[in-house]
Amino acid sequence: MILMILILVLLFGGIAAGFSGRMNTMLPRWISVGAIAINLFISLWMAAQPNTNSSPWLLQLKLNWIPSFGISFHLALDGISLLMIILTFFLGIIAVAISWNEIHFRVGFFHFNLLWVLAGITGVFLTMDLFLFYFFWEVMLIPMYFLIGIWGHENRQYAAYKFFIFTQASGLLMLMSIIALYFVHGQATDQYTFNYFDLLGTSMNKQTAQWIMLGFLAAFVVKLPVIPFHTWLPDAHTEAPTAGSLILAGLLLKTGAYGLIRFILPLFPEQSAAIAPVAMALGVTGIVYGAVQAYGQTDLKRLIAYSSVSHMGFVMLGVFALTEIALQGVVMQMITHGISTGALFIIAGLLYERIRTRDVTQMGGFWKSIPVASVITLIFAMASLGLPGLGNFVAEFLTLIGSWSANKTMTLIATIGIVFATAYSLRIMQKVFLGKSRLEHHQSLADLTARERLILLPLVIVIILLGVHPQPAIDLAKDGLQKTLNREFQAPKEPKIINPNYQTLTVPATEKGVHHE
Amino acid sequence: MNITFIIASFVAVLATIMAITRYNLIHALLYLVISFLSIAIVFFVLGAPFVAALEIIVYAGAIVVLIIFVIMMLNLKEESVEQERIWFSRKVILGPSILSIVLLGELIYILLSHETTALTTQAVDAKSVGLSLYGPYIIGVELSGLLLMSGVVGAYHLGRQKKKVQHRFLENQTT
Amino acid sequence: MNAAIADQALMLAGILFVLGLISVLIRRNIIFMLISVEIMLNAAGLAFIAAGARWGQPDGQVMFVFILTMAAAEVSVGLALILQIYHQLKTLDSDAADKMHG
Amino acid sequence: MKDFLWLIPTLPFLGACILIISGNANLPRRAVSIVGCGSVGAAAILTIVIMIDFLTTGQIPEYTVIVNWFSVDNLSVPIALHLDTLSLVFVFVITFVGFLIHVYSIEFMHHDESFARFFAYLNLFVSAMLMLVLADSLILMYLGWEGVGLCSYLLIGFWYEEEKNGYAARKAFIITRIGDTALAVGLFMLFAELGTLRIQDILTLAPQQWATGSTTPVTICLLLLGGAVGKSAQFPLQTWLPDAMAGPSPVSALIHAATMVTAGVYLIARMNGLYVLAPQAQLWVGIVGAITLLIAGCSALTQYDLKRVLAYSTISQIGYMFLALGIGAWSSAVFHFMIHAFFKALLFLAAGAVIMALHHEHDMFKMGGLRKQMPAVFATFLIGSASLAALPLISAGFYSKDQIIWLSFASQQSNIWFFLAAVVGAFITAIYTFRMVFLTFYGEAKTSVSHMPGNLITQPLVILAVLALFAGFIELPHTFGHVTLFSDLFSTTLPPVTLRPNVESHEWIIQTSTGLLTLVGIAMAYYFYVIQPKIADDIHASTIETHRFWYAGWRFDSLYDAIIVKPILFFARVNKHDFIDKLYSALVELSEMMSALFSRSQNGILRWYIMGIVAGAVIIITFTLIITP
Repeated sequence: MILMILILVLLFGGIAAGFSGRMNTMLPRWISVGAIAINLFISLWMAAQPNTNSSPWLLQLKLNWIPSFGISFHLALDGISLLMIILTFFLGIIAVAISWNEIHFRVGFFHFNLLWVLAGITGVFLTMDLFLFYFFWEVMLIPMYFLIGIWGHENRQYAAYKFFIFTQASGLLMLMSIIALYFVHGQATDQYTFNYFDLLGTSMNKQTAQWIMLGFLAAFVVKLPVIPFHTWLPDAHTEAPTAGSLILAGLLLKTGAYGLIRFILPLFPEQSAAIAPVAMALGVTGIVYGAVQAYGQTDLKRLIAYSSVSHMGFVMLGVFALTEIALQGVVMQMITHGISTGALFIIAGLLYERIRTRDVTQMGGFWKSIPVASVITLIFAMASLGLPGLGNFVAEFLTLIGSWSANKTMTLIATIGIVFATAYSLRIMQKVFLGKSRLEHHQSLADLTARERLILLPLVIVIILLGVHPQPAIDLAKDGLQKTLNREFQAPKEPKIINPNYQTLTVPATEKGVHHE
Repeated sequence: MNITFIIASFVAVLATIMAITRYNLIHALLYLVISFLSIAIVFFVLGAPFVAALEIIVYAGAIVVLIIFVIMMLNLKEESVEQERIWFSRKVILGPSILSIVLLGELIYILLSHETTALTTQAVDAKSVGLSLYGPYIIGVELSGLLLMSGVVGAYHLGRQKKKVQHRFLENQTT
Repeated sequence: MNAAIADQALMLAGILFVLGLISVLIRRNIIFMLISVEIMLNAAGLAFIAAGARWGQPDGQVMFVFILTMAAAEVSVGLALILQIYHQLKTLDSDAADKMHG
Repeated sequence: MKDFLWLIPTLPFLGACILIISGNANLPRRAVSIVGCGSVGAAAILTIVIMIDFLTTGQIPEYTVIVNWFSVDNLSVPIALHLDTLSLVFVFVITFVGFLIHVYSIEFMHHDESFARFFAYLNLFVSAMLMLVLADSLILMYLGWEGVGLCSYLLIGFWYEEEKNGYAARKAFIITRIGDTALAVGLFMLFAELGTLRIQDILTLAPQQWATGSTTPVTICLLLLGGAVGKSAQFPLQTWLPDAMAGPSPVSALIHAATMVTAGVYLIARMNGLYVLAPQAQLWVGIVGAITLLIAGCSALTQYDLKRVLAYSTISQIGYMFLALGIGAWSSAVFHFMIHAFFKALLFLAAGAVIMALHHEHDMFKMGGLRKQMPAVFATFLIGSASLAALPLISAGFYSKDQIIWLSFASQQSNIWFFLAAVVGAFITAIYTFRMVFLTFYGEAKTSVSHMPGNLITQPLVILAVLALFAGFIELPHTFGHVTLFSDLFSTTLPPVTLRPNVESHEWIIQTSTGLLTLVGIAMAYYFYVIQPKIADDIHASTIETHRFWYAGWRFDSLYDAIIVKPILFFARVNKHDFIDKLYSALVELSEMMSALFSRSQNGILRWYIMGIVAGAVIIITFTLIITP
């Protein structure tokens, strides 16, 4: 039930925020903060509970939705999902906070969209029914379209459109695959269901499995994004408002990575092993290409966007390395990239608020005027280039060391890619903060306000914490990843109270077509 | 072969060609009347006297007269004939004619490629037509009535001179 | 009377139809186009009569009656439209009525 | 005492944290100095206490596990420290020299408005460097390794308002990062092969796993060498160090002379067990050292900038250390590292004092005659130079470098080329060192002295000068005293050098001849730059091309620029709008074109539509006819 509450709080919070926007512009903000904070609190509380049972599934909820088609409202939570939703709510609060002064018009609708995107993302991370998964996949897409299209920068229409078409087209391919899988499974076992656990281990011939997997893969690699499907990302990131960029980089991309781990690997183990060399090559190309592209950009947000492409290459590399260490690296990368890149976007947004430009050639020498912002940027630039002691190092190091045994050449190139990461990260520092001050005499640059410090400080703390003590996150994800790799993914046993502290609600399936576990 | 049929056919084709090549509308209509009349003869030869009569009354009579009335209402002048002459250029004729003649060729090829068994054409009198019309085709007759009705209403509605000719969306642009 | 006439009548119908078609295609005057449509309808009717005569059945003539009805209705509505077009565009040029171009 | 080991890197780190967090609070300079120097000083005292403890009891803390960093699957990385004599020497140098440099900086940076920032970075550096040398696992060492890289970046670009400083800093970071890539790949391989990254485990497992000279250890060693080469500014990644002189002088002294750049030496010495298994890789270490010491020495001969001469000499001296490592003279390398840290820090600090006194004038040809104006600085600088040039018998540098030269002749693993390189290098060193001394301190004064160094500057100089003179006596050659206090330290940690048979008798010949060579070099420098400056000019004029070539550091910068940097930058600039996006744009344009094409068919002309119908009819009928004959 708790899982349902997480989503409902966001959905109803969104509606409330949307309506309250007519009365007052502050009300939606507080409602949003409140809604997300409740969720963050709940999810942190869940993380604090010890996992006493042997299954990696901490919680689950299953309600019938459309039983005649085997569609159920099935949510389940394991360590990976838990990490992801904590990240979601954490970045969610920050997204609301960063929009506090940035969004001036249609505030209610903005927060409605924001909360619904978060609800969609939460749903994607929790759902164990493929139909429901597709449903949430779409739920997070459309509000995002509005976020970019309405509150974005000058070229927002184009970017929103591009984002929508890329993700929608690939999403439809996934829908096709989901339905194909549904029928293939149905024909094989005479049990038509969208339930993830039932669909695991569906027997099908190689050719079919290959095509179905490609459909899933399409949606995930576009979302991730993997080269050559990345071109929506620089535009969308650049044109989106700061909160939009933050959620895009921090969360939306992660749904792609999550999909790879949760769906591609367990559903199609042989096929993913077969496609691994190609996938890794794409990932590595992305690492190098994204980094080189990042170096060539003059638009600060575009630069950071390309760095995302580069970082997500590690995800691709790590997932298809198919080793536990690499997968742990991927999970870490999902979290740390969300934080570090999100923070860089926030800083770009703050700079934009002050000097009304994102062009780095018009910046320079800001260190003197805004030392606090500079130090924080330095920390995140260092995180971005993988400095040990910050979270990204752990992620990249694990990914690489785990991938080494899988494919040496790819890992080697990926490691060289880090040198390029160094180049573009330092370029940010060089162009924006070092050198002679390019401010005009009459211009002045205010350092971070208390609110902004309050936003960035948690990010700094978390990224350092993840760098020096990542073990809790690793332990949380461990069970799920091991099961994924060993192909012993099983549904949580039910109906059983999994954790004495909270009950799992299960509606017994009575109608025909709903599968009994 | 029936001489009457052949002559009537020739007249029909010739009259039709003349009708479609005239610049003056009235001339064209007159040729059209000739065409209809000769087709009526063909009907007669084919053993359908009732239909031949209908052809003369409705086509040659009613429809052509209707068109003539409209032409009179429009009050066309000499220059419209000039206009027709200008529009009627060889360049315009060529493409559609070739295409249509290809179509004709195909039709005739289809007709000729089927061996027909010798079956005499029989005269069908008006009575059997009437029995069919009010027997199995009664629905068709009623629908025809409906069609004529809607034709009348439509003609009235469309032909009425409205005070305002512009669509309501366009009003703002002119006023 | 023999079978050959029915075949030739069908051929005649074809020729007349194509002549009407050519006329529709080459004339720009809407009234001419309407006349041509009449020729084509008439040709179709002729085909029905020929077929009816060929088999000695009344159905062909029934169809002709229907076509006739349709032609009458069509002409009346068509002429009304022509009047409107002439009032709106001050010309009978069908090419002038190209507001629906893409 | 081992329970306090963890305090050694932690204290400077805490100092850095305090200074960073209070960055905005504008702490008074006195407080900053106390925090900055105090933390390093405390670490130095702790080190000395541990050292005394060790020297008296002979016991050394093995390692202390502090916390678990992360562990996944079979990869487990604790944050653990390991102290043995090798790291002890490094820790001593880092904390002790570091402390002296901190003290020096109080006065040197006194007028800088970012006083606190400077000390924060410096403390952070010391902490990271200590982590590097104390780390028990290679990953933790990598943490320190990158940490010092970061601090180096920050400190080179300390005066960030000068744009070129930022670029120099970035260059340093990126080039060392290239080396680090090799190191990282080495770590991956080690982990994949041995399943552990604990240094001690590796050193015990490796000989069991691999035969001497097999491919795997050779590859790994070459990769580690790559890392070392980047960090220690060796051929072919040496180009960043001369530019790194953009940082303040204490930074050059601490990071780019005494400690960080010798991290490569530490790495190789630390992994000695692996290199023993990979003689081919070890040979390459020597080759890299030999090449570097020669090309850097030649470049040093031609520089105008006082600090750049020192930078090239640093590269060259580290080349000696690599050479020593390459021939298996492990303890000699470490010995030379220590002595080098003393005299090179001294030289940089003294150079800093000179530069500060002359309004940030770096050009030696605009100095001169400072001998009388700044006697204290002159005296210490002279001592440092003597040590650098290995002035026989009285300087510490003589004993350390002489040992390397002798072993390059005598060692089993050496060859004649190494020996020649070492000897020629020594000769060149003598010339450029004293060229520098004579140009700076002799002749007429060309720039007036504006600021006399105070006590906080001179006292560290004097202490270092004393060390640069006398520290050599703890290790004396067979022919002269035969003291082996230093190499005895490493009896358990580093393998001994194996000599070729029947070479002991040649030792004194080689020592005497290299000593003489050094003296000749000094004499030549005196002749060229003091007695007959015209001759120097003539030589300069006649060899202008070579001069330029050496001056530009053998044009490695231009080479890398042309073959690596330029193409990548070109690609990045040209492809700013991402050609892949063009593919999608092309798709969009194609659909738009099709749309335009089809909408043109929708032209509103009635006859055209009828024509379409007819054409369609013709086509369909034709097809039907063709299909059903």
